[in-house]
Amino acid sequence: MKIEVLYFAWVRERIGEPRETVETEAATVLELVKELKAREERYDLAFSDLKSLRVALDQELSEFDAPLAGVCEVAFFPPMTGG
Amino acid sequence: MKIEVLYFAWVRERIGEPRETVETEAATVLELVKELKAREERYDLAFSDLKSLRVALDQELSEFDAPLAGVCEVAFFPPMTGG
Amino acid sequence: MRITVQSDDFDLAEALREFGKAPNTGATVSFTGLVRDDTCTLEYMEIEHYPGMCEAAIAKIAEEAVQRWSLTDCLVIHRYGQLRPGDQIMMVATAARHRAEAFEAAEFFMDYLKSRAPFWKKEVTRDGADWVAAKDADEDALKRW
Amino acid sequence: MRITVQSDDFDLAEALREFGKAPNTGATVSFTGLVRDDTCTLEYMEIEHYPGMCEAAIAKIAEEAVQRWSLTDCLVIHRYGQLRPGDQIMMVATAARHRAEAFEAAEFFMDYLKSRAPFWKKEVTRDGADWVAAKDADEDALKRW
Repeated sequence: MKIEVLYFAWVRERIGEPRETVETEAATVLELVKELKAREERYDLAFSDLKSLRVALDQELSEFDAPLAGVCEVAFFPPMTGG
Repeated sequence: MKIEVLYFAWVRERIGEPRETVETEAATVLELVKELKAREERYDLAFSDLKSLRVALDQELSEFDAPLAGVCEVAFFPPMTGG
Repeated sequence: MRITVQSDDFDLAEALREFGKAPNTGATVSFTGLVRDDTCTLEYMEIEHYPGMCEAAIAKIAEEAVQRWSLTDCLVIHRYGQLRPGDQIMMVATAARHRAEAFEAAEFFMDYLKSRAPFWKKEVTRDGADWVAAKDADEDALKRW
Repeated sequence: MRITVQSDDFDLAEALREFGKAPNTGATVSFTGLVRDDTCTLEYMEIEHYPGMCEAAIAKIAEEAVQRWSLTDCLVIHRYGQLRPGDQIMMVATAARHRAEAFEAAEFFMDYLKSRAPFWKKEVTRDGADWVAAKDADEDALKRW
Protein backbone atom coordinates (compact mmCIF):
# COMPACT_ATOMS: atom_id res chain seq x y z
CA MET A 1 0.00 0.00 0.00
CA LYS A 2 0.96 3.67 -0.49
CA ILE A 3 1.11 5.98 2.52
CA GLU A 4 1.81 9.69 2.69
CA VAL A 5 4.44 10.27 5.38
CA LEU A 6 4.85 13.79 6.81
CA TYR A 7 7.63 15.18 8.98
CA PHE A 8 7.57 18.33 11.10
CA ALA A 9 10.02 20.51 13.04
CA TRP A 10 13.40 18.88 13.73
CA VAL A 11 12.19 15.53 12.38
CA ARG A 12 11.64 17.26 9.03
CA GLU A 13 15.06 18.89 9.27
CA ARG A 14 16.81 15.59 9.99
CA ILE A 15 14.97 13.71 7.22
CA GLY A 16 15.56 16.63 4.86
CA GLU A 17 12.09 16.78 3.37
CA PRO A 18 8.58 17.64 4.61
CA ARG A 19 6.76 14.67 3.06
CA GLU A 20 7.09 11.63 0.84
CA THR A 21 5.00 8.79 -0.48
CA VAL A 22 6.07 5.43 0.96
CA GLU A 23 5.24 2.03 -0.50
CA THR A 24 4.99 -0.32 2.47
CA GLU A 25 3.36 -3.46 3.82
CA ALA A 26 4.02 -2.47 7.45
CA ALA A 27 1.18 -3.53 9.77
CA THR A 28 1.90 -0.97 12.49
CA VAL A 29 3.55 2.42 12.87
CA LEU A 30 6.45 0.71 14.62
CA GLU A 31 7.03 -1.58 11.62
CA LEU A 32 6.97 1.45 9.30
CA VAL A 33 9.55 3.17 11.51
CA LYS A 34 11.80 0.06 11.33
CA GLU A 35 11.57 0.03 7.55
CA LEU A 36 12.44 3.71 7.33
CA LYS A 37 15.36 3.40 9.76
CA ALA A 38 16.80 0.59 7.65
CA ARG A 39 16.82 2.83 4.56
CA GLU A 40 19.37 5.53 5.32
CA GLU A 41 21.26 7.05 8.21
CA ARG A 42 19.19 10.25 8.23
CA TYR A 43 16.09 8.18 9.03
CA ASP A 44 17.96 6.23 11.69
CA LEU A 45 19.01 9.54 13.22
CA ALA A 46 15.52 11.05 13.09
CA PHE A 47 13.93 7.99 14.70
CA SER A 48 16.73 7.23 17.20
CA ASP A 49 14.62 8.09 20.26
CA LEU A 50 10.93 7.30 19.84
CA LYS A 51 10.15 8.71 23.31
CA SER A 52 10.93 12.17 21.94
CA LEU A 53 8.55 11.64 19.01
CA ARG A 54 4.81 11.75 18.48
CA VAL A 55 2.80 10.21 15.65
CA ALA A 56 -0.50 11.19 14.08
CA LEU A 57 -2.57 8.89 11.86
CA ASP A 58 -4.83 10.71 9.42
CA GLN A 59 -4.31 13.89 11.47
CA GLU A 60 -5.24 12.33 14.80
CA LEU A 61 -2.70 11.81 17.58
CA SER A 62 -1.98 8.08 17.92
CA GLU A 63 0.46 5.51 19.33
CA PHE A 64 3.46 3.72 17.78
CA ASP A 65 1.82 0.32 18.19
CA ALA A 66 -1.32 1.41 16.30
CA PRO A 67 -2.23 -0.54 13.12
CA LEU A 68 -1.77 1.13 9.72
CA ALA A 69 -4.65 -0.62 7.96
CA GLY A 70 -6.77 1.97 6.13
CA VAL A 71 -4.48 4.86 7.08
CA CYS A 72 -3.64 7.35 4.30
CA GLU A 73 -1.42 9.84 6.13
CA VAL A 74 1.17 9.29 8.86
CA ALA A 75 2.94 12.24 10.47
CA PHE A 76 5.99 12.21 12.74
CA PHE A 77 6.94 15.17 14.91
CA PRO A 78 8.36 16.19 18.30
CA PRO A 79 6.02 17.11 21.18
CA MET A 80 3.91 20.08 20.17
CA THR A 81 4.55 23.61 21.43
CA GLY A 82 1.43 25.55 20.52
CA GLY A 83 -0.25 28.38 22.37
CA MET B 1 -16.62 67.92 65.91
CA LYS B 2 -18.49 67.81 62.57
CA ILE B 3 -18.42 64.59 60.55
CA GLU B 4 -19.88 63.86 57.13
CA VAL B 5 -21.84 60.60 57.37
CA LEU B 6 -22.66 58.73 54.14
CA TYR B 7 -25.09 55.87 53.58
CA PHE B 8 -25.20 53.47 50.63
CA ALA B 9 -27.52 50.80 49.23
CA TRP B 10 -30.20 49.54 51.66
CA VAL B 11 -28.65 51.49 54.54
CA ARG B 12 -29.31 54.67 52.55
CA GLU B 13 -32.85 53.50 51.80
CA ARG B 14 -33.58 52.79 55.49
CA ILE B 15 -32.10 56.09 56.68
CA GLY B 16 -33.89 57.91 53.89
CA GLU B 17 -30.98 60.12 52.77
CA PRO B 18 -27.56 59.59 51.18
CA ARG B 19 -25.56 61.84 53.52
CA GLU B 20 -25.76 64.24 56.43
CA THR B 21 -23.45 66.32 58.61
CA VAL B 22 -23.38 65.08 62.19
CA GLU B 23 -22.20 67.03 65.22
CA THR B 24 -20.72 64.47 67.62
CA GLU B 25 -18.18 63.88 70.34
CA ALA B 26 -18.11 60.09 69.73
CA ALA B 27 -14.63 58.63 70.19
CA THR B 28 -15.21 55.54 68.05
CA VAL B 29 -17.45 54.43 65.18
CA LEU B 30 -19.41 52.28 67.65
CA GLU B 31 -20.15 55.32 69.84
CA LEU B 32 -21.33 57.23 66.76
CA VAL B 33 -23.62 54.34 65.84
CA LYS B 34 -25.09 54.35 69.37
CA GLU B 35 -25.79 58.10 69.16
CA LEU B 36 -27.48 57.69 65.76
CA LYS B 37 -29.57 54.71 66.93
CA ALA B 38 -30.81 56.77 69.88
CA ARG B 39 -32.07 59.51 67.53
CA GLU B 40 -34.93 57.91 65.59
CA GLU B 41 -36.35 54.50 64.74
CA ARG B 42 -35.08 54.59 61.12
CA TYR B 43 -31.50 54.72 62.43
CA ASP B 44 -32.21 51.98 64.94
CA LEU B 45 -33.57 49.88 62.04
CA ALA B 46 -30.63 50.59 59.73
CA PHE B 47 -28.06 49.72 62.40
CA SER B 48 -29.93 46.80 63.96
CA ASP B 49 -27.39 44.18 62.80
CA LEU B 50 -23.84 45.50 62.64
CA LYS B 51 -22.57 42.15 61.29
CA SER B 52 -24.38 42.91 58.05
CA LEU B 53 -22.75 46.34 57.82
CA ARG B 54 -19.36 47.67 56.79
CA VAL B 55 -17.81 51.02 57.63
CA ALA B 56 -15.28 53.17 55.78
CA LEU B 57 -13.35 56.04 57.39
CA ASP B 58 -12.21 58.70 54.92
CA GLN B 59 -12.89 56.24 52.07
CA GLU B 60 -10.89 53.39 53.56
CA LEU B 61 -12.50 50.19 54.85
CA SER B 62 -12.27 50.12 58.65
CA GLU B 63 -13.68 48.52 61.82
CA PHE B 64 -16.46 49.54 64.17
CA ASP B 65 -14.08 49.90 67.12
CA ALA B 66 -11.81 52.31 65.19
CA PRO B 67 -11.28 55.80 66.68
CA LEU B 68 -12.89 58.80 64.97
CA ALA B 69 -10.19 61.33 65.85
CA GLY B 70 -9.21 63.28 62.73
CA VAL B 71 -11.80 61.54 60.55
CA CYS B 72 -13.81 63.77 58.17
CA GLU B 73 -16.02 61.22 56.40
CA VAL B 74 -17.70 58.06 57.73
CA ALA B 75 -19.63 55.77 55.38
CA PHE B 76 -21.97 52.90 56.30
CA PHE B 77 -22.99 50.26 53.78
CA PRO B 78 -23.74 46.55 53.32
CA PRO B 79 -21.03 44.17 52.05
CA MET B 80 -19.94 45.28 48.60
CA THR B 81 -21.02 43.50 45.41
CA GLY B 82 -18.72 44.86 42.72
CA GLY B 83 -17.28 43.11 39.69
CA MET C 1 -2.28 51.48 34.38
CA ARG C 2 -5.74 52.88 33.79
CA ILE C 3 -8.69 52.88 36.24
CA THR C 4 -12.00 54.34 35.16
CA VAL C 5 -15.35 54.45 36.98
CA GLN C 6 -18.10 55.71 34.70
CA SER C 7 -21.81 55.45 33.94
CA ASP C 8 -21.29 55.37 30.17
CA ASP C 9 -20.81 52.11 28.33
CA PHE C 10 -17.27 51.26 27.25
CA ASP C 11 -15.88 49.71 24.08
CA LEU C 12 -13.93 46.56 25.03
CA ALA C 13 -12.28 46.47 21.62
CA GLU C 14 -11.22 50.10 21.85
CA ALA C 15 -9.97 49.65 25.42
CA LEU C 16 -7.78 46.73 24.37
CA ARG C 17 -6.48 48.31 21.17
CA GLU C 18 -3.44 49.87 22.79
CA PHE C 19 -3.25 47.54 25.79
CA GLY C 20 -0.28 45.31 26.64
CA LYS C 21 2.20 46.86 24.25
CA ALA C 22 4.86 47.25 26.97
CA PRO C 23 8.13 45.43 26.23
CA ASN C 24 8.44 41.89 27.62
CA THR C 25 4.72 41.31 27.64
CA GLY C 26 4.14 37.67 26.72
CA ALA C 27 0.50 37.32 27.73
CA THR C 28 -2.58 39.47 28.16
CA VAL C 29 -5.89 38.42 29.71
CA SER C 30 -9.13 40.36 29.67
CA PHE C 31 -12.36 39.76 31.55
CA THR C 32 -15.75 41.34 30.89
CA GLY C 33 -18.77 41.05 33.16
CA LEU C 34 -22.24 41.40 31.64
CA VAL C 35 -25.76 41.71 33.07
CA ARG C 36 -27.50 38.34 32.89
CA ASP C 37 -31.23 37.76 33.10
CA ASP C 38 -31.66 34.15 34.20
CA THR C 39 -35.35 34.33 34.95
CA CYS C 40 -36.38 36.62 32.09
CA THR C 41 -37.94 39.00 34.61
CA LEU C 42 -35.09 41.52 35.02
CA GLU C 43 -36.00 45.03 33.94
CA TYR C 44 -32.70 46.58 34.90
CA MET C 45 -29.82 46.45 37.35
CA GLU C 46 -29.00 49.57 39.31
CA ILE C 47 -25.37 49.84 40.39
CA GLU C 48 -24.76 52.28 43.23
CA HIS C 49 -21.19 53.40 43.89
CA TYR C 50 -19.17 55.44 46.36
CA PRO C 51 -17.43 58.10 44.25
CA GLY C 52 -13.81 58.57 45.16
CA MET C 53 -13.56 55.47 47.30
CA CYS C 54 -14.19 53.31 44.20
CA GLU C 55 -11.15 54.67 42.40
CA ALA C 56 -9.01 54.47 45.57
CA ALA C 57 -10.06 50.88 46.36
CA ILE C 58 -9.43 49.73 42.77
CA ALA C 59 -6.06 51.50 42.68
CA LYS C 60 -5.07 49.66 45.86
CA ILE C 61 -6.04 46.29 44.34
CA ALA C 62 -4.18 47.19 41.14
CA GLU C 63 -1.00 48.16 42.99
CA GLU C 64 -0.94 44.83 44.78
CA ALA C 65 -1.61 42.90 41.57
CA VAL C 66 1.11 44.76 39.66
CA GLN C 67 3.61 43.99 42.39
CA ARG C 68 2.68 40.34 43.02
CA TRP C 69 2.56 39.25 39.38
CA SER C 70 5.04 41.78 37.96
CA LEU C 71 2.35 43.02 35.60
CA THR C 72 3.59 45.08 32.69
CA ASP C 73 0.17 46.76 32.44
CA CYS C 74 -3.37 46.62 33.81
CA LEU C 75 -6.71 48.23 33.12
CA VAL C 76 -10.03 48.38 35.00
CA ILE C 77 -13.26 49.98 33.82
CA HIS C 78 -16.30 49.70 36.10
CA ARG C 79 -19.72 51.18 35.40
CA TYR C 80 -22.49 52.41 37.69
CA GLY C 81 -26.09 53.42 37.09
CA GLN C 82 -28.92 51.64 35.29
CA LEU C 83 -27.82 48.65 33.22
CA ARG C 84 -30.04 46.38 31.11
CA PRO C 85 -29.67 42.64 30.41
CA GLY C 86 -26.71 42.09 28.06
CA ASP C 87 -25.05 45.38 29.06
CA GLN C 88 -21.39 45.39 30.02
CA ILE C 89 -20.82 45.96 33.77
CA MET C 90 -17.04 46.08 33.97
CA MET C 91 -13.80 44.89 32.48
CA VAL C 92 -10.32 44.04 33.71
CA ALA C 93 -7.22 43.47 31.61
CA THR C 94 -3.82 42.27 32.76
CA ALA C 95 -0.50 42.02 30.91
CA ALA C 96 2.46 39.97 32.16
CA ARG C 97 5.48 38.04 30.99
CA HIS C 98 3.84 34.63 31.28
CA ARG C 99 0.31 33.40 30.93
CA ALA C 100 -0.06 31.99 34.47
CA GLU C 101 0.70 35.45 35.88
CA ALA C 102 -1.77 37.20 33.61
CA PHE C 103 -4.54 34.69 34.41
CA GLU C 104 -3.92 34.70 38.17
CA ALA C 105 -3.77 38.48 38.38
CA ALA C 106 -7.06 38.77 36.46
CA GLU C 107 -8.77 36.34 38.85
CA PHE C 108 -7.26 38.18 41.84
CA PHE C 109 -8.70 41.44 40.47
CA MET C 110 -12.14 39.88 40.10
CA ASP C 111 -12.16 38.36 43.59
CA TYR C 112 -11.13 41.65 45.17
CA LEU C 113 -13.37 43.89 43.05
CA LYS C 114 -16.32 41.75 44.12
CA SER C 115 -15.76 42.20 47.88
CA ARG C 116 -13.56 45.28 48.26
CA ALA C 117 -14.71 47.78 45.66
CA PRO C 118 -17.63 49.89 46.92
CA PHE C 119 -20.34 49.04 44.40
CA TRP C 120 -23.80 47.68 45.25
CA LYS C 121 -26.13 45.98 42.81
CA LYS C 122 -29.89 46.18 42.94
CA GLU C 123 -31.99 44.02 40.65
CA VAL C 124 -35.27 45.53 39.56
CA THR C 125 -37.61 42.87 38.19
CA ARG C 126 -41.27 42.81 37.26
CA ASP C 127 -41.89 41.39 40.74
CA GLY C 128 -40.01 44.04 42.73
CA ALA C 129 -36.55 45.26 43.62
CA ASP C 130 -33.84 43.51 45.64
CA TRP C 131 -30.29 44.31 46.63
CA VAL C 132 -27.91 41.55 45.52
CA ALA C 133 -26.52 39.99 48.70
CA ALA C 134 -22.80 39.31 49.06
CA LYS C 135 -22.09 35.60 49.42
CA ASP C 136 -19.90 33.99 52.07
CA ALA C 137 -18.10 32.36 49.14
CA ASP C 138 -17.10 35.83 47.87
CA GLU C 139 -15.32 36.61 51.13
CA ASP C 140 -13.84 33.09 51.26
CA ALA C 141 -12.46 33.57 47.74
CA LEU C 142 -10.07 36.22 49.08
CA LYS C 143 -8.36 33.69 51.32
CA ARG C 144 -6.71 31.93 48.42
CA TRP C 145 -4.57 34.96 47.65
CA MET D 1 -17.59 29.22 17.56
CA ARG D 2 -14.76 30.38 15.33
CA ILE D 3 -11.39 28.68 14.77
CA THR D 4 -8.83 30.28 12.49
CA VAL D 5 -5.26 29.25 11.68
CA GLN D 6 -3.49 31.91 9.65
CA SER D 7 -0.10 33.49 8.97
CA ASP D 8 -1.48 37.04 8.93
CA ASP D 9 -1.65 39.10 12.10
CA PHE D 10 -5.09 39.46 13.70
CA ASP D 11 -6.81 42.40 15.34
CA LEU D 12 -7.73 41.41 18.92
CA ALA D 13 -10.09 44.36 19.20
CA GLU D 14 -11.85 43.49 15.95
CA ALA D 15 -12.07 39.80 16.92
CA LEU D 16 -13.75 40.67 20.22
CA ARG D 17 -16.08 43.30 18.80
CA GLU D 18 -18.92 40.90 18.13
CA PHE D 19 -17.86 38.22 20.61
CA GLY D 20 -19.95 36.99 23.54
CA LYS D 21 -23.22 38.59 22.50
CA ALA D 22 -25.17 35.34 22.93
CA PRO D 23 -28.05 35.52 25.43
CA ASN D 24 -27.23 34.52 29.00
CA THR D 25 -23.58 35.38 28.68
CA GLY D 26 -22.46 36.82 32.00
CA ALA D 27 -18.70 36.69 31.52
CA THR D 28 -16.14 36.71 28.73
CA VAL D 29 -12.42 36.06 29.04
CA SER D 30 -9.80 36.60 26.38
CA PHE D 31 -6.16 35.56 26.30
CA THR D 32 -3.46 36.76 23.91
CA GLY D 33 0.01 35.26 23.59
CA LEU D 34 2.85 37.46 22.32
CA VAL D 35 6.45 36.81 21.25
CA ARG D 36 8.80 37.78 24.08
CA ASP D 37 12.50 38.47 23.75
CA ASP D 38 13.97 37.92 27.21
CA THR D 39 17.59 37.98 26.17
CA CYS D 40 17.37 40.70 23.53
CA THR D 41 18.92 38.33 21.00
CA LEU D 42 15.77 37.01 19.30
CA GLU D 43 15.59 37.84 15.61
CA TYR D 44 12.35 36.01 14.97
CA MET D 45 10.27 33.03 15.95
CA GLU D 46 9.28 30.57 13.25
CA ILE D 47 6.05 28.71 13.93
CA GLU D 48 5.61 25.54 11.89
CA HIS D 49 2.16 23.98 11.72
CA TYR D 50 0.38 20.90 10.38
CA PRO D 51 -2.33 22.26 8.07
CA GLY D 52 -5.65 20.51 8.56
CA MET D 53 -4.68 18.75 11.76
CA CYS D 54 -4.37 22.15 13.51
CA GLU D 55 -7.97 23.05 12.81
CA ALA D 56 -9.17 19.54 13.72
CA ALA D 57 -7.21 19.42 16.98
CA ILE D 58 -8.41 22.88 18.03
CA ALA D 59 -12.01 22.01 17.13
CA LYS D 60 -11.78 18.93 19.36
CA ILE D 61 -10.48 21.01 22.28
CA ALA D 62 -13.21 23.59 21.66
CA GLU D 63 -15.97 20.99 21.61
CA GLU D 64 -14.87 19.62 24.96
CA ALA D 65 -14.58 23.12 26.46
CA VAL D 66 -18.02 24.15 25.21
CA GLN D 67 -19.56 21.04 26.74
CA ARG D 68 -17.72 21.06 30.07
CA TRP D 69 -18.24 24.73 30.87
CA SER D 70 -21.48 25.27 28.93
CA LEU D 71 -19.79 28.01 26.94
CA THR D 72 -22.11 30.31 25.07
CA ASP D 73 -19.31 31.10 22.60
CA CYS D 74 -15.61 30.57 21.97
CA LEU D 75 -12.99 31.80 19.56
CA VAL D 76 -9.42 30.69 18.72
CA ILE D 77 -7.00 32.37 16.32
CA HIS D 78 -3.52 30.85 15.99
CA ARG D 79 -0.79 32.12 13.69
CA TYR D 80 2.10 30.38 11.97
CA GLY D 81 5.15 31.63 10.08
CA GLN D 82 7.77 34.20 11.02
CA LEU D 83 6.90 36.32 14.05
CA ARG D 84 8.98 39.12 15.56
CA PRO D 85 9.29 40.14 19.24
CA GLY D 86 6.05 41.82 20.34
CA ASP D 87 3.99 40.11 17.62
CA GLN D 88 0.77 38.36 18.55
CA ILE D 89 1.00 34.55 18.37
CA MET D 90 -2.53 33.51 19.18
CA MET D 91 -5.70 34.36 21.04
CA VAL D 92 -8.50 32.50 22.78
CA ALA D 93 -11.81 33.93 23.95
CA THR D 94 -14.49 32.21 26.01
CA ALA D 95 -18.02 33.28 26.94
CA ALA D 96 -20.06 31.67 29.71
CA ARG D 97 -22.78 32.35 32.25
CA HIS D 98 -20.40 32.83 35.17
CA ARG D 99 -16.87 34.09 35.47
CA ALA D 100 -15.35 30.92 36.97
CA GLU D 101 -16.50 28.97 33.90
CA ALA D 102 -15.11 31.52 31.46
CA PHE D 103 -11.73 31.65 33.26
CA GLU D 104 -11.42 27.86 33.64
CA ALA D 105 -12.34 27.20 30.03
CA ALA D 106 -9.75 29.74 28.83
CA GLU D 107 -7.03 28.09 30.92
CA PHE D 108 -8.13 24.65 29.68
CA PHE D 109 -7.83 25.91 26.10
CA MET D 110 -4.33 27.20 26.74
CA ASP D 111 -3.13 24.01 28.43
CA TYR D 112 -4.45 21.86 25.59
CA LEU D 113 -3.33 24.14 22.75
CA LYS D 114 0.17 24.01 24.17
CA SER D 115 0.46 20.20 24.11
CA ARG D 116 -2.21 19.00 21.69
CA ALA D 117 -2.30 21.47 18.82
CA PRO D 118 0.31 20.65 16.13
CA PHE D 119 2.45 23.79 16.17
CA TRP D 120 6.22 23.88 16.71
CA LYS D 121 8.21 26.96 17.65
CA LYS D 122 11.76 27.64 16.55
CA GLU D 123 13.66 30.57 17.99
CA VAL D 124 16.16 32.19 15.66
CA THR D 125 18.63 34.34 17.60
CA ARG D 126 21.86 36.06 16.68
CA ASP D 127 23.61 33.00 18.14
CA GLY D 128 21.72 30.36 16.16
CA ALA D 129 18.40 28.56 15.88
CA ASP D 130 16.73 26.21 18.34
CA TRP D 131 13.43 24.38 18.49
CA VAL D 132 11.52 25.25 21.66
CA ALA D 133 11.31 22.05 23.71
CA ALA D 134 8.03 20.95 25.28
CA LYS D 135 8.25 20.88 29.06
CA ASP D 136 7.18 18.01 31.30
CA ALA D 137 5.13 20.63 33.13
CA ASP D 138 3.12 21.25 29.94
CA GLU D 139 2.05 17.61 29.80
CA ASP D 140 1.46 17.55 33.57
CA ALA D 141 -0.80 20.60 33.25
CA LEU D 142 -3.31 18.46 31.33
CA LYS D 143 -3.82 16.21 34.33
CA ARG D 144 -5.69 18.87 36.26
CA TRP D 145 -8.57 18.78 33.81
